Amino acid sequence: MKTIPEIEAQFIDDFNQLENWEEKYDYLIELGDSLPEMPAELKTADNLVKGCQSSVWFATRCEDGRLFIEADSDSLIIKGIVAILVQLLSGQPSSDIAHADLTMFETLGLWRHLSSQRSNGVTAMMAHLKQSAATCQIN
Amino acid sequence: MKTIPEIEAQFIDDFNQLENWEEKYDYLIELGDSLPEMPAELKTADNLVKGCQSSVWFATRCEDGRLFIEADSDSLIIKGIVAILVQLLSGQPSSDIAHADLTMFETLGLWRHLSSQRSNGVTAMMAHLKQSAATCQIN
Amino acid sequence: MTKSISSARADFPILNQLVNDHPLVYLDNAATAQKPRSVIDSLVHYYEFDNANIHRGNHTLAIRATEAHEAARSTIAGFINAQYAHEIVFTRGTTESINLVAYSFGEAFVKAGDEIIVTELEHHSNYVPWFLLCKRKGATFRVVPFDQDGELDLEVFKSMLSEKTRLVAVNHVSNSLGTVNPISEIIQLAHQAGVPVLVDAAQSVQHLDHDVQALDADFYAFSGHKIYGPTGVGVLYGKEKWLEEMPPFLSGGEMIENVTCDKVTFNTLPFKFEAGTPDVSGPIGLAAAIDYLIQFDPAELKDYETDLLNYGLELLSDIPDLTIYGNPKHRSSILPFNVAGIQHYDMGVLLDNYGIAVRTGQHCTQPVMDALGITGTVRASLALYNTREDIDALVNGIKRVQRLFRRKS
Amino acid sequence: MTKSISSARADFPILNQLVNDHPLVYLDNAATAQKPRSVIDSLVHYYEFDNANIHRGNHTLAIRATEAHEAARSTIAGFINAQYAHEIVFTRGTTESINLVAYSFGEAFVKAGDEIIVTELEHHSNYVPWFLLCKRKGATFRVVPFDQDGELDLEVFKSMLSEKTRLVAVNHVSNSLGTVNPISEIIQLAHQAGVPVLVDAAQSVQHLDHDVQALDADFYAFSGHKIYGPTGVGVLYGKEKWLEEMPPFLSGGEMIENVTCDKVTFNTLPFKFEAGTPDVSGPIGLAAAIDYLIQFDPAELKDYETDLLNYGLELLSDIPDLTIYGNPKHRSSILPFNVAGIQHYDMGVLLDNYGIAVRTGQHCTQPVMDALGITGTVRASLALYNTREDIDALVNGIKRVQRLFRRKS
Ligand SMILES: Cc1ncc(COP(=O)(O)O)c(C=O)c1O
Ligand SMILES: Cc1ncc(COP(=O)(O)O)c(C=O)c1O
Repeated sequence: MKTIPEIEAQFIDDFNQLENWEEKYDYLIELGDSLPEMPAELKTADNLVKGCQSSVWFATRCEDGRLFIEADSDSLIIKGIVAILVQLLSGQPSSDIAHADLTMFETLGLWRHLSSQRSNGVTAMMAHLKQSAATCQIN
Repeated sequence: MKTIPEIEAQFIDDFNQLENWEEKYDYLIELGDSLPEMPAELKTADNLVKGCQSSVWFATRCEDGRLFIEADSDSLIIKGIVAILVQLLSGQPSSDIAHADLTMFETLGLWRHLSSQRSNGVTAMMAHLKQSAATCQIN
Repeated sequence: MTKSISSARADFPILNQLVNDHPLVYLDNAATAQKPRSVIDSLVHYYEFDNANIHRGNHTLAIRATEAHEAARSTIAGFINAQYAHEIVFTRGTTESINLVAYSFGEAFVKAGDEIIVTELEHHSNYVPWFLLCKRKGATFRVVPFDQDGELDLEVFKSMLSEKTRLVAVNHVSNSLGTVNPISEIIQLAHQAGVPVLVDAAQSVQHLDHDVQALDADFYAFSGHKIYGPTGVGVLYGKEKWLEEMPPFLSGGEMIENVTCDKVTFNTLPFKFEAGTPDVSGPIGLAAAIDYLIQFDPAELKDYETDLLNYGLELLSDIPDLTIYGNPKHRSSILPFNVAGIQHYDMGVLLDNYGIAVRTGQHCTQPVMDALGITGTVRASLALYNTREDIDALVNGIKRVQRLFRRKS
Repeated sequence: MTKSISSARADFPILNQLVNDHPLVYLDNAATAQKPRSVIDSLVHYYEFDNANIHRGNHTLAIRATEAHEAARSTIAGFINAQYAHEIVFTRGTTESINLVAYSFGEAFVKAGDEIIVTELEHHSNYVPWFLLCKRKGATFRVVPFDQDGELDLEVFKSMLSEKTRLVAVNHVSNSLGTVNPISEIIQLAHQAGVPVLVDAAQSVQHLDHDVQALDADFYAFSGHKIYGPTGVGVLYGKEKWLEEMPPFLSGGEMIENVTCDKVTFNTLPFKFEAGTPDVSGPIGLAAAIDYLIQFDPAELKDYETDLLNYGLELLSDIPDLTIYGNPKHRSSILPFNVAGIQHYDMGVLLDNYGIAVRTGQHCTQPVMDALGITGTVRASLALYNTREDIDALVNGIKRVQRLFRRKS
């Protein structure tokens, strides 16, 4: 399995090859489409991330110190972001997740929307996932 | 006895003859000096005018529909103003006092201080005197 | 000679810019309006020539600043036709105005068993303060529902009014649907029952009639920033008799008459409700905004804004898969919609890439969204500087976003 | 390279004017400070390019405005060395900051029989809210007296601290005497007794140390307009643990997480305490003021201001019949005095005729005036742009007023 920085580099590369913002959103929405469907029963209030303008759900499962993530959003754009987060983080050692900084989102050159304080949710989503990672120990 | 507008005209005239603001203040302070002394026992909380930065006392007496005024202030400038008010209004028919507008103070060209909303007290003093006038009937 | 509406746009410097390589199309006016040059200039002038702490100063700057600030109060009193300037209390905005009444009127007049009536169309700022007041006092919080057209149910309202009712709090225009509520009728009904009414005029004062005496409103609240004025200043109008009977809200400098070790007495209106150094420049900027606005002929302005709204409604309703929310008899300046298959957030983000600024989400009216059974809307909202070209740009933008999404499915 | 203090004066456009035919000598800085060009420009820039409603917008202007507003919060947090930016709550000023704590901390932690300690040196804004809180809750209001030098009596303070004490509210610098209170010692003593401390920093943050963590202040309040920023914006710093435990104060938009018919939940810090559309531009201007201020070397600035104050004290004490009030070990930027036979109001009005702006009266500290047995003072107060020439002008002005009055007697 690739490390978080390796996957990050790949995403940055991918996005850099896209010419204009329409193509970037296209790709993002494609990424969202490829996200495995999240079972409805996992879309609980507990799994809803606070601080996002759209509904975003994350369900996490800990297996021997690795965090596995299922996710969904009713916004296709946010679902694309969520898909990137899942590809990046799901199955990674929880300690790596705890230390990930994900400034990548700022360099994708796409969504100032996503890096700003509250409108976005990248910060909120990461906080949510890091909290899950913090309780996920190797046993 | 001269009417209020007549006395007003006289004051405007007097002040217009003064060359600079120092002279005007000089004259104002002189006017204050000439004010008959107010007995200490009249300087009660009730006679203290609210809304003035300096302490200003007015004691009024009603005689057959005419209002008689004694007054004092711890500020010599305000005492000058008070003296003008006493010369203008004391002994006048209360109905004339009720209708006096005293825009004169704006035209004296001296104290923007005195015509502005709160710092001054001309408004507050007039309101105080008009209230006394309102209860002063001919009997 | 009144000013022509077509000349307005050039007065707003911010509108003359590119956003994401497109000319800015600003359609988020219900959130906040832009400021004409004269408002910005009034702030600069204040800070370059007159700035001082007001009311108790004896020096020239303090007197100039006091005069400008109090002249602003008179301008605003004149604009809404208040009987006295001292019925105008300056606040930070509609929200603080309403909170002031909720606390102070609440302390004086609301007790356990009493009732407060609001509506399901309210902004959180005219909902939560009353909800919390009721909780604090053990009073009952009653909510007038709206129907599928987005109109309040006046029959329910009438049935709610009783001798237990202490206050009715209602907006003149709903910020999420644009419904113009029958505010005069509501006030009349309430007054017949002996109940005072607070009007949330945040979305109406800049577009509709705003004569508080004609309306006979007991309280009237609005925000400067939505009527072309600066941020951080708002107005609470209250009838003198209510303001006199209400205890102070915030305390400290300015609102004090006398302080001794064991007794505090309060200043007269409006200062009783204005504790601390006020935002001196805010009201000055707001008065400049009002001076700007009243250059236009009110009837002409209303016609222009109505025409623009109708143009928008017409064009939007021609777009396939687009739903417009509400169908009130009278609507003001607000276009709320969704496009099937495209979440409101996504629509907002993508329109922004074409330089088009709209708002998306719940618009601080969660009860409205819950009643409609949706998570939010796209909201385009109009101001006097908007044009048919802005609407055209919006419609084109929506169609392009639709094409983008269609490619994907 | 730090900025030279002698270059400051030219940065303040307002200072470059004639008042009553004399060059303006502005010595009313404790009431409000003037604004450098960069602060005025920051407001103009905001309104000409970025103005939008913040936090929930997805369009470019809303994002730019949100970033600027939140960057301002971080700047201010950095300036006072708060641990987290979300410990910074924006208010209208010191007065609202203190009222917020009095209501919200008061609701959560103060009950009948408890005690609140303030001092006799407080501004009404840090006195009346506590007095009224005590009245509302049936708590005891305790006042630490000051001695003839204008210093707080710490022995009395120690003896007042008990397990009944819920809060100590004290200013760092007295606005009427300029006394620099031993704030670290006061906080230490209070903390030893398990009591939190609110510091009223309205007169200190612009002149003295302002590291809230070094001070270990629980709450720290100040006004933007006194630190070269715009009117209408202030700061409440609170330690996270206190702010978390306190209920909201104002309610409405922005501070809400969730609203349903029968339940309301609140947003996280700092938004829980910031109901309604905030003054977006105010904090941006305040951050510009702080960016301006930190260009100077703090030690150099403090030396400059101390030197200027001492020069003023020296010259004033040479004037016959002039009394300077207080003689504290440390004094900051404030020169309070009276001249025998000339009422403070008269002195203020007459100095203004020479273009000299001072403040006169009680300075919202009636308990201080009562303790001194006077009706008020003349107060000259200094800022970084003042010079020895300003002091010379003041001294000359006083002497001319004396001559004017001497002619009369
Ligand atoms: C020591 C002190 N506390 C509080 C205040 C109140 O500040 P503001 O009027 O800006 O709310 C002032 C200023 O007037 C002050 O000097
Ligand atoms: C109808 C209505 N009421 C109240 C408010 C609150 O106004 P503010 O946020 O300016 O306090 C708004 C604006 O957001 C509104 O649209």
